[in-house]
Amino acid sequence: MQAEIAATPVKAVKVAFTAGFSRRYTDSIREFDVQAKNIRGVIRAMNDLFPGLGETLEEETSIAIDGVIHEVDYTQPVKPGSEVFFIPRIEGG
Amino acid sequence: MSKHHVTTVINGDPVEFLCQPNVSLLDVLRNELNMTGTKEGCGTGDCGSCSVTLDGRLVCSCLVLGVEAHGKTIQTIEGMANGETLHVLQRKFLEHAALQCGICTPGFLIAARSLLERNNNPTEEEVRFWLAGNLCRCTGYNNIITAVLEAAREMRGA
Amino acid sequence: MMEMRFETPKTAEAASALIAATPGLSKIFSGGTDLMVHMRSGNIKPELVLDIKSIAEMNVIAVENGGYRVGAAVNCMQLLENTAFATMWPGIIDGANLVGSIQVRGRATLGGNLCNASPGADTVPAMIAAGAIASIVGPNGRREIPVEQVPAGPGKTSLTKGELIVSFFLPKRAPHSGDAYLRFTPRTEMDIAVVGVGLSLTLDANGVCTHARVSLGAVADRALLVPEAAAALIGTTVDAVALAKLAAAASAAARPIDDKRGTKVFRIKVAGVLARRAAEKALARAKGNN
Amino acid sequence: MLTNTKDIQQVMKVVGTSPVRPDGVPKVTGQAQYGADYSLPGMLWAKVLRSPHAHARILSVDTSKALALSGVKSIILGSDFPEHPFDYVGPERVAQNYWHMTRNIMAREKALFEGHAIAAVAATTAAIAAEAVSLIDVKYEVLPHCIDVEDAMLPDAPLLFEDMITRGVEPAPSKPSNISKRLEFSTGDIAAGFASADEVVEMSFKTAAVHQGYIEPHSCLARYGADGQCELWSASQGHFVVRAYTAKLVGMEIGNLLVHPAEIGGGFGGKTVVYVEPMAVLLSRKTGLPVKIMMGREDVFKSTGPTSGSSMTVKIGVKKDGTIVAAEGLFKFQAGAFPGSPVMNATMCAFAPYIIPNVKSVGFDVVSNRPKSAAYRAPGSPISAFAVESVLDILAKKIGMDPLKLRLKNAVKAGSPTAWGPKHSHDGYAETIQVLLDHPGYQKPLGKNQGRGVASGFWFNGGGESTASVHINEDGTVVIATGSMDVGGSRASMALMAAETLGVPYESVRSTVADTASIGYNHVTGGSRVTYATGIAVVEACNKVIEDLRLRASLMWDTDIKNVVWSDGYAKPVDPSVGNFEPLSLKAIAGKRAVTGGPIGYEASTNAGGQAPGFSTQFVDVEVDPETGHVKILQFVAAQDVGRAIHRDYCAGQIVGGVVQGIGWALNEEYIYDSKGRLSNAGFLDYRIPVASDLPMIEAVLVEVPNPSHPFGVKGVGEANIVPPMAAIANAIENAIGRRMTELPMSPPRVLAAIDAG
Repeated sequence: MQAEIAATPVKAVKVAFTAGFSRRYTDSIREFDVQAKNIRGVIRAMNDLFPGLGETLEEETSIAIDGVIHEVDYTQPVKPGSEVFFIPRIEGG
Repeated sequence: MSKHHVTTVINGDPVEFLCQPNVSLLDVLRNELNMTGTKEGCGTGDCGSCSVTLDGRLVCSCLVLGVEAHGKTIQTIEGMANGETLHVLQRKFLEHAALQCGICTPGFLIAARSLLERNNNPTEEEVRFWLAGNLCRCTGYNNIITAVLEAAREMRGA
Repeated sequence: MMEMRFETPKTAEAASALIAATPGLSKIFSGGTDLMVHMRSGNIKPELVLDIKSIAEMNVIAVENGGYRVGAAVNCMQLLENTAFATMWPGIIDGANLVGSIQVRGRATLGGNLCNASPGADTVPAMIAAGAIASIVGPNGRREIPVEQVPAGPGKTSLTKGELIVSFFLPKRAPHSGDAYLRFTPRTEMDIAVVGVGLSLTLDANGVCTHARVSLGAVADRALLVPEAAAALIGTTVDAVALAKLAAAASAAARPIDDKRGTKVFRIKVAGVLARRAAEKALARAKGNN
Repeated sequence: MLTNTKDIQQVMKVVGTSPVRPDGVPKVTGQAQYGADYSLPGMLWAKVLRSPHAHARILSVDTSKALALSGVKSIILGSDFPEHPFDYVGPERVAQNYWHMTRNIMAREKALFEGHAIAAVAATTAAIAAEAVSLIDVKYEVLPHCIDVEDAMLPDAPLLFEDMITRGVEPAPSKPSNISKRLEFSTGDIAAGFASADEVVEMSFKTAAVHQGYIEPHSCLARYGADGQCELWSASQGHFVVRAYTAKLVGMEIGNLLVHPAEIGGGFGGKTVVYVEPMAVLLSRKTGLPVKIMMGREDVFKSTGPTSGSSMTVKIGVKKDGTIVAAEGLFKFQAGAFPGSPVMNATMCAFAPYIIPNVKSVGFDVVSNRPKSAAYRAPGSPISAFAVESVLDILAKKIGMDPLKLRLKNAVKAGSPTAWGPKHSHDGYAETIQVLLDHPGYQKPLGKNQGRGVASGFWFNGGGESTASVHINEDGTVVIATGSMDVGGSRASMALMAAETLGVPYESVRSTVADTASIGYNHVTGGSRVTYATGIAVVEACNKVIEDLRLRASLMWDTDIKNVVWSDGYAKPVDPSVGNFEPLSLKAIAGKRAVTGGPIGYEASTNAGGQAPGFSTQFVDVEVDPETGHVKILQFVAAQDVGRAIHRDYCAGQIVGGVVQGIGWALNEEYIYDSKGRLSNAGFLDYRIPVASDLPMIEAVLVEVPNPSHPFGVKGVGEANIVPPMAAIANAIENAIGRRMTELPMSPPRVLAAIDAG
């Protein structure tokens, strides 16, 4: 058992986008698996795939980590297996 | 435009000012006398924020000419508390969270005092109708009505 | 900038003379509740503003010949506080109690409400229904006309230059008389009548209506006296049939417009509804069980 | 980010009580200074010339006569502001295009709505400035205009921008239009979903543009110095945002602009943007003198943001047992004269309270010749909820189910899907429904012409950037400062959270709002974010202070910090083995301030995440006058999940206030235009917000399902309450008279027409 766990790569973080956002920025692909420990890692990984996307994500979106909404903040930790969903940023009255 | 010399009494103190004949009492209070506790919400008598009493009569100071103050007595929010002692209405407004932003509060307090001077045991409906000329956009009026009723109760010693 | 003159004459004749001697626009300032708004917006730039509140006869509320003499500069709150007047003319009190807010009622006057000539003025239908007479002073002396002859369209009156209303006379009430004013507004207070109905009636000892006057506000360019509506009541016990006829006559007399305050269709229908309700209220007062 | 999240179940000492607010006495004595209450020696007054036309090309502006008037110091036009590239920047819903924004502050090529600023005059008195405005000669070429959103979308509609291509449509349209943007959120298979439904209802709705209606008109005072530094006194929902916008629009460095937070006389979203501030700053720069601008009420209605009017179609399908299987919405929103309606929020919030496997929600952002819309309390959500919650009411009736139970059956909870992607992560909705089902008023018998209606609403609530500082004075009193404008009692809630965290009495905490030079950045007081996000900053700063106090106590006791705990406002030995020490109060430690390290004070900043949404469910009883169409509110009960109430009375006050704004929106409030595109009711007489005598006591029911991301469980309370009232009232009217009202406001002429239509 010990050996088996050691051999398994660290579980990826699932990155997801809305349909509209993915049409515009990610070739209509809505889900990605990336290796990251925090939001900085997620953004860097996505920017590697789609150069320039990082800035768009920082400026236009909020994130839902397993449903809990956060502002885009590099230091925000993400656990292996978590879902990071980029959603349009909401501003209220 | 030639100015009129106006002699009046505001909150018990003699006051003199010069005023053009087309200037409202509200503008005189705020801009000439620096008494900015009386607020402008509309300038057309529709919101009650500028409520004062003129010879004891509740009015919108935006609908009164400054020159009309001559020889009269005016009471504004600045004269409501007695030194460090708040008027019971002021205290009840604070205790009952009867203000959120507070811009309408001076007008409500002046209007409510005018009611309680005439009727120290008003019903909820009487309070609501008396204060219908004072708009509040924050509170939905609940706590204002409660504060006035509670103030009336305390003033009656009930 | 144009100079604006402000005067506080002590007599009605002096006021009239000042207006007559002013070539430009003169405005009478009593409550100021409309004039201040227009001056602020720049719609009106008067050359002369006359504060007539220092004229003694314009401030009286006095019994005269069994009726009442009410000065044109009497404000609504003064009227409301006069319980004897309120007992005789509760319908006028209904109207005075609906003008603006407490703050506005502390300033707004019967004379101003009439001479602004707003079709929706709340005291005017009640005054017309009451048969009030306006006493006017002008360069040619004094004259008296029924209130309904004063308004001549939105913002216009039949008064000539130099004329001003000094007071109103409300005649003596016969026994078993009652009046009422009702209006429709979306809000309960702080609103302008979408429809207003003033109604006065007198019953004989058997409860038959011997006299009635009905006036509609906000359904035409001025407050209307509607004799056809009154005719529906006279000779009846103000029963359901008469009330239905009254409503139909009131609706038929209404010739309103569509505007920001209401639609034509709405005003026509509600004129009838309010006429019926005002009659019921006046009837109850006439029978002494209001 | 939280260092010691409190156990949210623990008993609170001061959180949840209702003490007198720290800023209370100045506000009941007239001493509090709002935007218009500041003056400076030598101050000029500015007045603004506004377009009388809904749509007109500006051919020329001649200011020579006005400038010649004695006392006039300066006149500015749109072209006096720096130009900006055409580019949408920032988050999608509120993406700012400064090319648009500078033109909203002051028109350039065209006047796009009645009331659009054309020029501003600074003069020695307000009267002279007003006179000068009347002397400015503007030549206009009046253009055809469009007001209604459907009219603006027609192919031959007059175009506000001749080159505007709809965003969000692929391929991009070749022809320009007034449609700024299309957006869509979809999930599942909409056709299959409807095919599986037992009952389907589709209906179209319209809502009118309504104004936030704050009682304080926009006002500010600017003083620009020869050194390029400027101070600005402004009543806004966020002085840091005022600073950012104004600096950019005027063309100055942010560091040179200091904004003082004047007390704000209501905002509700409408004071999250700038109107008069850039004009005052520019006029002050040109004249070298302080300049004050006060809007009049008519200006406020004609030229500041109402929220959008709309045209909507909603279709929902349910099974006989009440399960919602499919929902589709089309939402067309008026943006006003520049893009940026809250339609995105509307499309997202529309179906958010319900578990629906198949959803398609489409929105259009459409410009027309009206003032640019601005945020208004839960922007967008109340509008789409009016349609959705009305359709749900019809469906409940069709399947013979109690409307609250229909909602309860489909209510989202943690783990439920959303149409826009991620799962919901919080409970709280079902609890708001259940509390009404159990409310005695919900079963109360109704009389003739009376009806009862229910509706629910969803709002995201906000987090984001906030800063707070906490300082301990030498006598043990506490001063806290934040950069969040206090619009409705937040000084009190901040003081309560600080007092609870430090374990000191509420009365020993002074709570203030600091200017832009005295505290770090705070985002606007909006989105129900302050008690949440700024509250987190306050608690973090307090925790830093506690850490320091423990250290200082350990120095005084010659022990290690780990041997000192902070409890109930005292430093105490962790156990008797540390030594026999009397607990040290805040005052005792502060008295040793100098010798234990100097002043005691910390600042904490956060970009707070973990905010939780607000759900509100409400029922209302109305009585309809069948002869006049007048609707009277008899009873109104509003439940909302607030997470945790910090100041109980102000928390409930938010709910009551939101409900009453919703009542106004439902019954009477609307922008009414004449045939020339001019606003007919630009005043409080004819724009009818509710007055005290229109209303009964509104009952607020606080539901508290704590949010674990906040030290005390806060979710945010300001907005969700305004979402349900319009639909709840429409549903109650239907229940009373059997007529379905599909257009807001449900004013007496409309209700009577519906009755008489039979």
